[in-house]
Parts: sequence; structure tokens; C-alpha cells
Amino acid sequence: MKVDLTTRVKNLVLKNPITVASGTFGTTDEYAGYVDSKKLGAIITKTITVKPRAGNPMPRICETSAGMLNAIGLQNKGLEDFIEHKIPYFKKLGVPLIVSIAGESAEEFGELAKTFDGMKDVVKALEINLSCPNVETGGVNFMKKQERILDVAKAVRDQTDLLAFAKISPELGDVLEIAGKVIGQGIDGISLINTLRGMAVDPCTRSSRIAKDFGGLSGPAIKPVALRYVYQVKKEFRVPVIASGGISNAHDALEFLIVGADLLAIGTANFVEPQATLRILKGIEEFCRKERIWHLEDLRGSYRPAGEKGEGYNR
Amino acid sequence: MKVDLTTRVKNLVLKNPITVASGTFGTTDEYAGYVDSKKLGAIITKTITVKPRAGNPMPRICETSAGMLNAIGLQNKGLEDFIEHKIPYFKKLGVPLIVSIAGESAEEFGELAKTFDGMKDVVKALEINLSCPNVETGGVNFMKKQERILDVAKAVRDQTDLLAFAKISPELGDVLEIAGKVIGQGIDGISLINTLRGMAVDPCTRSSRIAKDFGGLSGPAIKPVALRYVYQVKKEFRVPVIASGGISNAHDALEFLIVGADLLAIGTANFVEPQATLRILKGIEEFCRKERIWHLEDLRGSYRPAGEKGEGYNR
Amino acid sequence: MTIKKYDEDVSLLENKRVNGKYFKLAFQSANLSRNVQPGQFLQIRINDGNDPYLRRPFSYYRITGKRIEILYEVLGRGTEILSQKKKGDVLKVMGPLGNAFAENLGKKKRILIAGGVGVPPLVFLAEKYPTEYLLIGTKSKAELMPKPELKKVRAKILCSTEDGSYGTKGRVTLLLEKILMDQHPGEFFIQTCGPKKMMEAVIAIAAKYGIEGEVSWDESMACGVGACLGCMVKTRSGLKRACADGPVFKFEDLEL
Amino acid sequence: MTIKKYDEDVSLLENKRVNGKYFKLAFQSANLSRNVQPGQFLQIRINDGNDPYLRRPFSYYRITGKRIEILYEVLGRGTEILSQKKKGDVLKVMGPLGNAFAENLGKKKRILIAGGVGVPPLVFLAEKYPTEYLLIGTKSKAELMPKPELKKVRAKILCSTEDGSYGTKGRVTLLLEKILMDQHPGEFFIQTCGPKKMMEAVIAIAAKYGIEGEVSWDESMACGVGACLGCMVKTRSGLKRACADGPVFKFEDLEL
Ligand SMILES: Cc1cc2nc3c(=O)[nH]c(=O)nc-3n(C[C@H](O)[C@H](O)[C@H](O)COP(=O)(O)OP(=O)(O)OC[C@H]3O[C@@H](n4cnc5c(N)ncnc54)[C@H](O)[C@@H]3O)c2cc1C
Ligand SMILES: Cc1cc2nc3c(=O)[nH]c(=O)nc-3n(C[C@H](O)[C@H](O)[C@H](O)COP(=O)(O)OP(=O)(O)OC[C@H]3O[C@@H](n4cnc5c(N)ncnc54)[C@H](O)[C@@H]3O)c2cc1C
Ligand SMILES: Cc1cc2nc3c(=O)[nH]c(=O)nc-3n(C[C@H](O)[C@H](O)[C@H](O)COP(=O)(O)O)c2cc1C
Ligand SMILES: Cc1cc2nc3c(=O)[nH]c(=O)nc-3n(C[C@H](O)[C@H](O)[C@H](O)COP(=O)(O)O)c2cc1C
Ligand code: FES
Ligand code: FES
Repeated sequence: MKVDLTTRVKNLVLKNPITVASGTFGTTDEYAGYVDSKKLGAIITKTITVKPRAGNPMPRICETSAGMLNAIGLQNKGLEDFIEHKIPYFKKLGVPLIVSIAGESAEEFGELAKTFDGMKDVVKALEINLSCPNVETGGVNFMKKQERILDVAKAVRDQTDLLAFAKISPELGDVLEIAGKVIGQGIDGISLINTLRGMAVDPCTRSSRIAKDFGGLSGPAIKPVALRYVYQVKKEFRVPVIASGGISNAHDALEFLIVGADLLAIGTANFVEPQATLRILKGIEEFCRKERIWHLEDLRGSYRPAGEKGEGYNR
Repeated sequence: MKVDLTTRVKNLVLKNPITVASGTFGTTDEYAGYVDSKKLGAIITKTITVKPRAGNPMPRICETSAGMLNAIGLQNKGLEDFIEHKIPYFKKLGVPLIVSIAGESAEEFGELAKTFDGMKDVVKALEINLSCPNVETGGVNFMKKQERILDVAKAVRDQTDLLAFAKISPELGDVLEIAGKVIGQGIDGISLINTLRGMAVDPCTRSSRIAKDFGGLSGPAIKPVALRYVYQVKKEFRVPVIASGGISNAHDALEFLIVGADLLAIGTANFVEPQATLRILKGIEEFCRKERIWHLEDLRGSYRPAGEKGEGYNR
Repeated sequence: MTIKKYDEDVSLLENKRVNGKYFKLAFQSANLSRNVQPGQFLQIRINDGNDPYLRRPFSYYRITGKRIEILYEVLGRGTEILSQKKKGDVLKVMGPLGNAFAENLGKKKRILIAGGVGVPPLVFLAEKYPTEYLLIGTKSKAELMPKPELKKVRAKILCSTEDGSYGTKGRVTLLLEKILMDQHPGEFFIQTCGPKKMMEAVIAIAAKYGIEGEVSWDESMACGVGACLGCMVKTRSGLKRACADGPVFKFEDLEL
Repeated sequence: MTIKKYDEDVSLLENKRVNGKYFKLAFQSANLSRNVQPGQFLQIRINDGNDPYLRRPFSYYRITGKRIEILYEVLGRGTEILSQKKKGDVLKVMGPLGNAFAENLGKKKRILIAGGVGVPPLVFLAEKYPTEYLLIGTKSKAELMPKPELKKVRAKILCSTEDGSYGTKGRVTLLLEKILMDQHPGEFFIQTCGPKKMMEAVIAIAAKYGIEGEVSWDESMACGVGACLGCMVKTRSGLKRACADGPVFKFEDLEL
């Protein structure tokens, strides 16, 4: 029997819950030689800004225990290039597209939202990147201030009725509080977690192993933290959640589904295993079949909180 | 030539910077068969509470990628037992003792501080555990509220002039803000980071792999996050800092020293390598000798911030 | 007085599958084999580095001179990786850890009930000390201990399989109850190790027949030396650490 | 049109130390060896699991039929673990990745300048295409390529060691300058790979003598396929990805 993996996010219907985390799957066809992207439930783009961004100096990445630090710095060719060169690719591919956007001001976020509102044939949702911890200069880091976050949420909501997810990093402050506030502004769902801010030093040079003091920590190392936030946000607000943070195999993916995640965004794992997405998809299906779960919905959110298990010491 | 590892924390002089993180080195002699504890710069005790605490149900621990979750729940036999049975052991051992304390109210913190103030022959400093993320019931979790943290700092300061470190977890809120505030209350230094709150689910049972929904994440996984906070706090406030978070080998220890840590508290690594502390100590010495650094002070805080390195792309 | 403990690099003499369930691993160490008693265990570091990260506890299965054998089941990632190690590979091993099963039972006859990863320490016990019965429960015939591994055991060995493919069909506790019903329960002393449900059932039966016994209560462990408080067992005299105060506890002491 | 890429499990045919500096690893794969050109590379997953976590990039060193060889230096944890792999061990390998050095230089003579981990791709190039000079710089004699590894190279091989224990004493760029001073610089085309400082010096010399050339600019990589933007190189036509747009760039395109 076939397992029904259909994933509904408000009025958006996806064939399965597997997507890719922003910035980890190239800009268009980088992984096309390895995976049939058509099989993904959705694709989340690298974050797009209004103007092109050169990003940070090199080196931008280094490995840490069960993870990596990155300080890419939102390098991208900007909105115009995206519309001209990337949108046509995704239109042809036909996989529901979630565009990740970041602005240097609420107005820019609004501008981006408005632009993509006009492309609903390709763009099915927006992910508002509130949290890139690597952008330290000027504009984008204004996000630290919570009122500004609300301005952004409002600016986006005013410009489009596209499904909108706010992507939150624990670095922004109290995740539950921020989630509650942006939901209050009419944002449909939450995407979390973005990377945690971290550091790595080369003892010989006494300096950072990347060209910035700090980078964003991603990969299996952060999975327990991500899982906990996804659970908390889902439990508190019952809104659609895109989960990311160290999802590397079917076991990880199942954990996120069980605590309630709607979409599973595979990130750093793509770098290690270009076929990670589809392998995970297959693993979820196999687990469901083994457990005789024929509709993914029956698994999603099936977590049994600790209290219910009985609290004996010796078991 | 011998490397001078002497570590001065205000008026406390330690023979080296290596100590053990609270709760990871037993209550007295559990590791005595493996390491000569006399060689440690200092010992930090498991957190002591006024009354005995039974802690959480089982299972309390599980492994995660490059780390573990724990929900021990501050199990300890209470102040009286500590004074009667543990203090004599440490008195005989002669290693400077840092007692970790936690109360269910500011008054209890004060009571603990007052008690240890009377034992300055053995107790050389206090570590105020503001942050155990596993204690979810009643009293101790009141910590979330920042005013309460200040009450605790004040209560401790009022009762003792012992060197006092506040142990902070990023879970409490803005680490820099909290550090600034407790320092403002006369607390001498900061200890960080405590564990990050995390979660792990068993897909087959749909429940947590430990008896609580959340546990504290420790081990190499959290090291980049710990390093970054130690650097930030040290840079901002220039007060003594006890560093913990995934320190597993000399390389890790050197990273923390270079960003300015005064004491290096080895935690989860003890479980994996009972001789981790002394092996790390030896590794630090070897590095210093190789680099011809004869006084550890010349290495400590020698971090070169990223801006200074030149920002060319291709290097 | 501090008892010196050991943490040694050992080189594998062998590491091979012995049946559908178990692998056997052997190495030599004078320090880790000295004065060891059945019930004690070792903490094995499976890989350098972080994957897996914590050590894994394994009971002593057999000691011959300085040669130490471990019998283990592949249950997860750690044991999976362990099973791929080859002769000559080096592991870091801490021990001996924990307490041991009682050796001298006075006039009582020893009856051992073993299941799953509880089999190795009880086979060790049965090889070393006079034993009346060794009862082993498995799912099916495929998981039974191979004969050569049991040839030094002089006890009566009875097996049960859940699917009835060998020995008595059903749980191993059926075998126990049958013996106790047929004979004088008061003559026996039970020692058991295996899945928690099995051990609980054994303890319940012992209580019913008024028999004393011991259980090796294996909790997940981090440190293995009593330092982390991750492996607590509730006893009549308070919380105890399975690794340092156990793993062997008297039935009457446990508060389940 | 999407070019099919490969990610295969390969079984090691050999993996052994060839001198004080390098290890050589070999395996077979039809897909990974087809139409490969010197300068291209592979992404090797050193272990299942998380330690090490990311793949590591290695240049093709030699291809004989389906047999692929990699020559590597132990520089950190990943290569350390790689060096412990044994014949028969399985690795996951992605490729072929990246662009290649120019094969056809028209009337120009090929001069190769190699150092450190830049030696393997240039030896591959020298074995495959007519080459006038292969200049190799090392610290001392101990790190020189062993003779058998160079026997198929028909170029003039000149070595420099920093300590003077073999060949010319000093940096490899001394050898280059000497050749350019003694001969007609305009006849040469330079191809180089090695430590950044060496490559920068080579590019500076090339500029001084007005010679064209190519460099394989090896940045640390995460994905190796152009997806993460972790390996950027600044060029006259903007930021390029070393893994996907390179690793080979023309001297004149680089903005150092
Ligand atoms: C004192 C002691 C002695 C032991 N002796 C042996 C032995 O002689 N032979 C042997 O094969 N195993 C023994 N075990 C169990 C062994 O330690 C675990 O099977 C092993 O740690 C699992 O590691 P893993 O990484 O493969 O699995 P994990 O991924 O850690 O876990 C996989 C599965 O194993 C289960 N498991 C984990 N820990 C235990 C445990 N302590 N007891 C039972 N199941 C567990 C988990 O619940 C999970 O279902 C002993 C355990 C203890 C505490
Ligand atoms: C396109 C490309 C081709 C390469 N080909 C080869 C090859 O054929 N043979 C070979 O031995 N190595 C080659 N390298 C370098 C090799 O990838 C690194 O040495 C390896 O990744 C180091 O891994 P590690 O875990 O051992 O060391 P890490 O712990 O990751 O690093 C250890 C040391 O190696 C240095 N290092 C890391 N990455 C690189 C790099 N890209 N180039 C140079 N030094 C680096 C680090 O700065 C550090 O000092 C190539 C690199 C690239 C990008
Ligand atoms: C190299 C790299 C680039 C990233 N770029 C972006 C980005 O442009 N926008 C964004 O919202 N998140 C970005 N992220 C964060 C990921 O989308 C993801 O949230 C995070 O890495 C955690 O998931 P993971 O552990 O599975 O990678 C990036 C992560 C990495 C590793
Ligand atoms: C099993 C365990 C018990 C702990 N108990 C305490 C405690 O009682 N008080 C405290 O302040 N921190 C406690 N911690 C936190 C450690 O002291 C340390 O800050 C943290 O684990 C990070 O360091 P590490 O990654 O090196 O372990 C405990 C950690 C572990 C793993
Ligand atoms: S495993 Fe740490 S106390 Fe038992
Ligand atoms: S390594 Fe990812 S873009 Fe080059």
C-alpha cells in the first residue's frame, strides 16, 4: 500500500513534506545532476535581496563537531537577476517555490513581497528571513529590535496574500515571543531554526577560522535545539511550521514530524549527501509502511509529552 | 623551560586554569582512581541546594550528535550532607574549591552563600547556578525573570565577600544583558555556558528519549556557541570568566584561552575520557612550549579580531 | 583509600559474529582482567572522536588468564560500528567497573534467568560458580547461544523461544515458574539480567514464591563511574547509581 | 541540459604511504573516471556519520582505465582518518567536479609549478599532455615525490627544497625565474597549484614577464558543486565559485 505523504499548509497542497533549507541547495540546478528535484514537496530559494550582495570575504566556512560555521553573508545577485534568470527555471521545474526574502528595511521587504505577489504561478509562499546572523553591517541587522521585526511582518502582509513564513533564529531573542508577535501581524507560519551564532579559532594564528569573528552553526550539532523549538512553537501556536536544523536522515526527519513540523527543510545535509532529500523521503515512507501509517497526517504531531509516560524511576 | 600556567582570578591564585564543570566530576572521589585531582587548578562541585533533591525520573540521559542531553534535575543530598560528608574530603584534597549553589528563592541563595562564607579555608569561590534548564517545577525556574536574577545576585553578595561567579545559560535571555546586570550587583565573574535546551524523540514510541520533554545539551556540539559567548562576555566586561561547553581536548581549551577565558571547566568530556582534564593541561603546556610562550597570561586573550586580518577575498 | 582504576588501549584479538544475535570480541589486559567478578562491566570507547560520543558499557563475558571476552548484540549505532572493528584495531577500555553478583550462596542453589544483553554476565557466572539452572529466553532459535559458547557451563541449561522454534514456547519466566512449582522454591537463589520487563516479571515471581535474588539493573550510562547521576535506580535506601553502587541489586532493595 | 553527476560507493584497492608527505589511494569506477581532465576533483566522504562531517576535496592524480588514484597529504583530522583506511574499505565519492587545466596550449610550452597538495593535479597534467618543465617545491628531501611516481612524466623535472637538502635551495619560484631569465619567457604558458603564497608569487612573476597562465585556486569547500557559496574567488567578472566555476582560473581573470 502506498503511504499518502500529502502535506497541506493552509491552502497550499504539497506532494510530500520534504523541502530544502534556504541557501543550501544552490540557486537553480546545482544539484540537478544528483537529485531529481521534481520529487521535492517544495523548494526554498537562497535568500533574495533587492540589490545584489557580494557577501563576506573568504574563508566563509569551516567544519566544527558534527556541523559547520558559515558566514556567507547573503551573497546573491539581487531581485532583478532572480526574476530574469531563476524564476524561468523554477517555472519550468514546476515544484512549488518558496522564495526567501531579506531587506535592509521594512520597505524593501514590502517591495520584495509585492514583486513576488505578482508571480503566483511560480511562487507559492514567502519565507521572511528575519535572522541571518552573518549580516553584521548596517541595514539587515536592525532586525535585532523586535519592533522592527513587526514592521517587517506588517510590510510583507500589507503587500501580499501569499502564504508567508517568518524565519526565526534563537539569536533574535525569545523565540516564542517573537513567533507570537509576527503571527499576530497576520504571518501564516514560522520557519525555524536558522543557524546559531558560533565561533571557531585557529590557535596558531590566534584568529577566527573564518573571515568574520562569528558564523552560523548548522548541521547535526544543532538538531536537539531545533527540535525543541519546533515542538514549542507548534504546541503554542498550532500554525504551519517549516523545520530546519541538522535534519540529516529519516530518523531526524521523523522526530521533527512527530513533534508537529509541516515541512522539513534539509540544509547542510545536502552538502554531505547530495541525495539526502530523496533518501530521507524514502526513509519516511518506509517507516510509515512498517508502522502501518497510511497517511502522514496520522504521524504528524503524534508526540506523547513526557508527563504521560508514567514517572517511575526504574523504567 | 617550564611554562608558567598560574592563573589569577582577582585575589585567588590557581596553579593552572583547568577545572571541572559542575555536575560532571562526581561528588567527591568518583574519578580519583583515574586522575590525580590534586593537579587541577580548582574543582567546581555539583550544584548544592539547601534541601536534598531527588532529581528527575529515568531515563535522564541520551546521546545526540557530538553531545548528550541530560535531565538530571539537580539531584543532590543537600547542604547539610555536603558540609558533613563532602567538605572534609575537599579540605584534605587541598585543591581550591568552587561551590556551585542553587536555591528556590533569593533567600535560599543567600543562606547558601552565608554558609560557605564561613568555610573560606576550603571554599575559595561560589558559582551561582542561575540556569539549570532541567529544573522545571516550581521554585528554581523563577529564574527566567530577570529581576529575580538580580535579587539572587544581591542576596549572594550581601552574604559573602567570597569570589562569586554567576553561571548563565543562553536560555535565560540576552546573555550580555544579564551578565552586565549581575556584574552591576557586584558579582565578580561569569561562568558560561550552561547547557542549551534540547530535545530528542524516539520515533517508535513517539516520545522523548529521556523522561522529560527537554534536556540540557552539552558536549562538542555546543562548543562554537560557548566559545562565542565567552568571547563576547570577556570582551564586553573584562571580568573573570569560567568557560564550559564542549571542551574536549587541548585544541578546544586553547581556543577558549585565546578568546580570554580565565578558567576552563571540563564537563561532558570527563565521561568520555576520565583523564581529559590532565591530558588537556598537558596539551596546553606543549602548545605553549612549541610556541615559546612561557607565561600563560601571554596567550590568554590574544585573539585577533577578524577585521584586523585584512579582508581580501582570495586569501 | 582510592582503588586504582584502569583506562587502557587494547588491541582486538578477535571480533566476530557468533550467531544471529551476538558478536564476540576479545582482547588482552592484565589490569582489566585482575580479580574481576561476574556482573562487573567495562566502558568501551568505540571510536576516537565524537561519533559515537559516549562510551558504551558491556559486561565481562569470560576471562581466561589475561584474555577478556565480551559478548554483544548490535542494537544501535555504537554496537553497529563496534561490530565492524577488525582484529588489531585498538579500543580504549575502562574497568573493572561496578559491583558483582554474589558468589557464595550458602546452601542455596543458583538459578540464573537471562535474556538479551543479560546473557553474557550470567554465562560468566555459570562458568565460574556452581549453578543449578541457567534459563535463557530468546525470540527464536536463530538467537540462541551457539553450543561451543556454553560448553563450560555445567548447569542445566533450559531455553525458551517466543515463537517455539526451540525449547519451550513462550517467555523464559514460564521455565522459572515451572521449576519453582515442581521443586522447593526455598532452596533457590535467583540471579537475573535482561530486558526490564523480563527482570520485573522475575522479581514478581520471586516475590510470589518468597525467594531471594539479585538483578543486574542495566541503565543507559554516560560516565560509568558514578559521576553523572544519569543511571539512577530507586532503592529502599534511596537513589543509587547503577554504575557505581550496582549494577547488581538485591530484589528486596529495589523499589520498582 | 543537466549533466549527470555521480556519487558512488567505491572500495579501496590500495591506500598507502608513498613518502614522508604523501599517501596514495586507489579505487575503480567507470563513471568517476570517464572523460576526466587534469584539474578536476572528487569530493570524498571520509566516514559515515558526523566525524568528520563534510566531504573533503581531492584532485584526480592519475587515471588508468577505470582505476583512479588520489595522492594526498595528511594535514588534519579528515586526512588523518583517511590515511587509516584499509584495502577493501568503502568510501563515498562524488565527481567528476570542477573545470580543468587547458590541454592545448597552441605553440606555447607548458611549465608547471607545484607545491604541497598542488602536486597531484600537475603530475596528472604532465603525464597526459606535452610538458616542458615540472617544477616542484618542498620543504626538504623527505617530502619529494618518490621516483616511481614520476616515471611517466616526460618533462624536465626540477626540484627545490627550502632547506637545500635536494635540488636548488629555496623557493620553487627561484627555479621559475631562472628559466624565464635564461629563455624566452614569451614561449611559455604557466599552470600552477599549491599554497596560496606560492601561487601569488607565481602570478606576480608571470605578470612581471608578461606570461599567461592558469592557477587551480583551492578554497576550503563544503558542497563542491556550487551550492553553498563557501568557496568564492574574486575575478574580473565578479565572484566565482572555486568548485563549480573553477578550480582553474586564468591569471588575468583573478583579482587578488
Ligand atoms: C552494566 C551494563 C552491562 C551491559 N552489558 C552488555 C553486554 O554484555 N552485551 C551487550 O550486548 N550489551 C550490554 N549492555 C547494553 C549495551 O551497553 C547497549 O546495548 C549499548 O550501549 C547500545 O549502544 P548502541 O550505540 O548500539 O545503541 P544506542 O543507539 O545507544 O541504543 C540502541 C538501543 O539499545 C538500547 N539500549 C541502550 N542502552 C541500553 C542498556 N543499558 N541496556 C539495554 N539496552 C540498551 C536502547 O534503548 C536502544 O533501543 C550493557 C549495559 C549496561 C548498562
Ligand atoms: C579542488 C581541491 C583539490 C584538492 N586536491 C588535493 C589533493 O589532490 N591532495 C591533497 O592532499 N589535498 C588536496 N586538497 C586539499 C584537501 O582537500 C585538504 O587538505 C583536506 O580537505 C584537509 O582535510 P583535513 O580534515 O585533513 O584537514 P582540516 O582539519 O580540514 O584542515 C587541516 C589543514 O589543512 C588546510 N586545508 C584545508 N583545506 C585546504 C585546501 N582546500 N587547500 C589546502 N589546504 C587546506 C587547513 O587550512 C588546515 O591547515 C584539495 C583541495 C581542493 C579544494
Ligand atoms: C551555507 C549556508 C547558507 C545559508 N544561507 C541561508 C540564507 O541565505 N537564508 C536563510 O534564511 N538561511 C540560510 N541558511 C540557514 C539554513 O537555511 C538552515 O536554516 C540552517 O542551516 C539550519 O539547518 P541545517 O542544520 O539543516 O543546515 C544557510 C545555511 C548554510 C549552511
Ligand atoms: C550530567 C550533567 C550534569 C550537570 N549538572 C550541572 C549542575 O549540577 N550544575 C551546573 O551548573 N551545571 C551542570 N551541568 C552543566 C555543566 O556544568 C556544563 O556547564 C555544561 O555541560 C557544558 O559543558 P560541557 O559541554 O563541557 O559538558 C551538568 C552537565 C551534565 C552533562
Ligand atoms: S553512568 Fe554516570 S553515574 Fe552512573
Ligand atoms: S564548495 Fe559550495 S559553492 Fe563551492
